[in-house]
Amino acid sequence: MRKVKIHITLKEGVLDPQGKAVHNSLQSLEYNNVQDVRVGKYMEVMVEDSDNLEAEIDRMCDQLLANPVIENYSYTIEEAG
Amino acid sequence: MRKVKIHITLKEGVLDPQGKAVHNSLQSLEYNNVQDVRVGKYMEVMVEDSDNLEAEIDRMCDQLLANPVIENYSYTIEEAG
Amino acid sequence: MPSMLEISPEQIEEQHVYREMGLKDDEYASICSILGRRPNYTETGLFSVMWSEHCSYKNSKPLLKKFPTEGAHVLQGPGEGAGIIDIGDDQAVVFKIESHNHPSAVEPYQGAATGVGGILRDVFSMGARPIALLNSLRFGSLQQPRVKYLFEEVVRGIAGYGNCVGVPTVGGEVQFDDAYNGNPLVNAMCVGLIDHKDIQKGIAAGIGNTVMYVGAKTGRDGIHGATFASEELSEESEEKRPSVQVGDPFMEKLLIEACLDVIQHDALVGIQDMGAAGLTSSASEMASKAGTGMTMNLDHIPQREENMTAYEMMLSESQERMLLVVEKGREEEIARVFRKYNLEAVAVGEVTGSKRFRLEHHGETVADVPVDSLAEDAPVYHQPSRIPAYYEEFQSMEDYVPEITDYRETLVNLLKQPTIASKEWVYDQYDSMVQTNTVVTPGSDAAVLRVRGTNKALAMTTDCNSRYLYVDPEVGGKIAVAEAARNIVCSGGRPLGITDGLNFGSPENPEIFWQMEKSVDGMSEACRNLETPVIGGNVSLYNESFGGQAIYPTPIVGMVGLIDDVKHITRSHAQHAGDLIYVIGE
Amino acid sequence: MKFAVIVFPGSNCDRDMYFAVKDQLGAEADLVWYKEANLANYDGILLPGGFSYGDYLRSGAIASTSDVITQIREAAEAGKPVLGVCNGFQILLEMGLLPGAMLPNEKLKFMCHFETLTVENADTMFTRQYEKKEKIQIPIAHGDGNYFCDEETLQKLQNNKQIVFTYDQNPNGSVGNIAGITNEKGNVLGMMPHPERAVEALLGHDDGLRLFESILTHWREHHAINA
Ligand SMILES: Nc1ncnc2c1ncn2[C@@H]1O[C@H](COP(=O)(O)OP(=O)(O)O)[C@@H](O)[C@H]1O
Repeated sequence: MRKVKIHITLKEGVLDPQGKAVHNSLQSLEYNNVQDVRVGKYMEVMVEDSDNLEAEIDRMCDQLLANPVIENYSYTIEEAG
Repeated sequence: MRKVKIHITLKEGVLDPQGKAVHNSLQSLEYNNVQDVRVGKYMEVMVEDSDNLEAEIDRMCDQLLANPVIENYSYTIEEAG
Repeated sequence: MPSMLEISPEQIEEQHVYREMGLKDDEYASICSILGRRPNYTETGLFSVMWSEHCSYKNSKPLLKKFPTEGAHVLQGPGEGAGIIDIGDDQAVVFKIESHNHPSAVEPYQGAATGVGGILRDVFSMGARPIALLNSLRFGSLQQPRVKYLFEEVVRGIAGYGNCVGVPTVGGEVQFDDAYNGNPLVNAMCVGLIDHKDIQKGIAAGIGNTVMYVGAKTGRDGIHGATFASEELSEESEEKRPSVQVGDPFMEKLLIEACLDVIQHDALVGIQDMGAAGLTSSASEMASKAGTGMTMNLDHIPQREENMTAYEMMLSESQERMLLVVEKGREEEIARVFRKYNLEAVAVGEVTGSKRFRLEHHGETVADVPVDSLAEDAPVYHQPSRIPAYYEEFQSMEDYVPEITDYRETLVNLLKQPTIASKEWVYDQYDSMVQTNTVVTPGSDAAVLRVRGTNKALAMTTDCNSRYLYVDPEVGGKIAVAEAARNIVCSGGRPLGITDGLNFGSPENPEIFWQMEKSVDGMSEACRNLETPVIGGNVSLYNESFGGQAIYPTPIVGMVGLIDDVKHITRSHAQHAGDLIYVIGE
Repeated sequence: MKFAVIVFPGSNCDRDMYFAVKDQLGAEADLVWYKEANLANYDGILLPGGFSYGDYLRSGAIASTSDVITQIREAAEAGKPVLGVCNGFQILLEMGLLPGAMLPNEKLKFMCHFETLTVENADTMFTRQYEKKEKIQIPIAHGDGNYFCDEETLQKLQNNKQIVFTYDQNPNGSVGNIAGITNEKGNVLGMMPHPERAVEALLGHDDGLRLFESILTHWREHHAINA
């Protein structure tokens, strides 16, 4: 079994209303040294190992998990206990 | 400047309807070796360095970024370019 | 056997374990005498939830008896998931209100969201299509950051759930007062529409019939929610946080459509949602109402987590689950209806003639108790009542007439009060128009929805000015009902009946119990005079914050009225420049 | 003319769309469950609003991978009118029939109220009953209606007159105040506001009805010519 940790982030240049809202909230809580916040998604996918696991994960991300118009993705594959 | 990468995940045992929906969808796309999907949040916070940065990040997470009732958080601090 | 890991019946007695579950010493003693032995851990759990205030109304039953509940048009009074009133043409309106105060105080988004989910299930389990949601909210002072957070998240939670399931949220009220600083109130009301022939009952009739489970899997969430709801909020409830449940409105939407399909199926005998006290209350109530018994095999319960014990499964309050009783041999027909919606209905038990509630797990009998003892035999308490000192003091005061020098300034100051100011910030977040029946959207006295295919419309509102009730609960109770009725009449409708959400402090405090008594007296009298019977409601007690300070008495009135012709619909906004203004009444 | 209203798990404006077409427009319509769809016999495809798959992951994302999508694509290629409203628009974006993507509303709140729209292009099969630059009242009800596309795409949309509706007071942060766009061919329209909620004066406004009437008139003419 493998644990795939997938990070999905907004592309540069895409406005991030959530990040902006979090940033504003942090400022009003007086965390004044915060310069920027970007919010993305994090997924943990448990998957049985296979020969071409990476290709498969790429396909999942392209097909469903990320929207290429606005998002980038990256992942790491770990051994799962 | 530091880049703090924060992962926010649902506590164990807490229902993850989103993860379930994604899992079902992957199954109907015939990714049959997927066993489980959990969806969380990922944030990148750019912050000026300070003496007690970790304590500050902890406070941010407890106070705003994570919901301690149902979520756990973890983070790493990196040098930002 | 799994119960080996559990505390033994002897230990439960010696170490008073039952007290942690919310049972009192004499309650425990009476369970022992009902069973003729000591209850095991699972059985103690069953009694503790079924005998909690939330499920048994043990403190409020004597008061609820005072409400007028009958009327020519009442098809279903209190007792089922929701009450039903005839509106002609073989149609009826189904409605009920329910509180989710304590969960919302701990986790406001999910607390409010699951409150909406629960009241929806009460209504569609009767066979009705939910057509509208309303909510009645009380918060402390918005100056406090925690209160502001609670307020924002509660509204977001209501919106998040209601918008997703596609039931319009068309009205409600929000009041802010320091009395709610530590204990907000979140009451949600649902209105449904039904054809007479589709009315369902939550009964487990027909010995040998099959009990089926459908919806979300059972997890460890919300264990002991019902007793939690019947306790004062304390520092400890922070510890009980994991008992908060997460809602899945998407699952609920599928359940609504599937259940509305399945009620058309003649193999369906009974249907009920799993609300507070989950499997325990739905199963035992269905059997008790039908005069039957039930055996369930817990191995078949769909489980979200591993190694769940019988106790955990029976007390779990996982959301979006329904229990069905189905004619024996026709399970597959029912399962097929659900499969269309990607839902699985599984057989988990059988209706028996024994009048016993029996649970099996891993080949062992883990509980075996008389079913009526759970659903019917909870003790009833007649709490002592005492006139509060503050009340006597108020009564002896002279009437206060404010002196107004600058009307403009006074008006502006009044409009600045959060309680009086526009609630657009709230209701703009609600989809108030989905289902395309909403004629009068939030912002008027009552919301109005046309009944598609007829000339009729329904008006609905929630009201309760709890400051009046604090000052004089009897008069305040009358005012709450009368205000609701005025809102209905002003919108062009004839009041049909009410559902009530009784929110009070601890009934064990004689002064609070007095508030309860008097409020109910006042409401009953108004209901009798206005011919608006009480067809259902909810009781939420122990609404007190850390310091033991009780909330104002807050019995929320949810009223529905019938508008015979859409031509009679009246909005409260000024319509045209040049129109005349009249004042009617004293 | 016969319409198919596609119902996904979690769609919730499907019946509203159905009633609008059937009762107010007076055309034929069926509610078509996504698993049982055979779209060959329909002349127009309507993707209703709601929360398909709970809006989990991204609004419209999961629905855009379901089997029926192939048939919707075929219908669009065949030149049939395809209208996606709200969640339907989000699905059209996710499946790539329309360019761009949806982000959460700028203020991160769900919003539900009437908006004033300007009809930017009255020459489409969806808008021919409106005047160019006409102001119409149509309600919005969404949390993710903040339309995003890059500069280049925006230019293209403008040059091809694919921007059909704009908001007079941008409620959600959409680029170019965009409320609705078509594909290049002009037979696929996605819009966040709900025309099916504005087809009866009793419920506030009936400006939305002419959108459905436009589709019907177009179809009738087209079929008269072919016949
Ligand atoms: N929580 C709420 N949910 C939905 N609508 C609300 C809510 N609170 C207030 N409203 C709407 O705002 C309008 C004004 O409410 P309120 O200020 O309580 O006035 P009133 O005293 O006339 O009831 C009403 O139409 C009501 O339905």
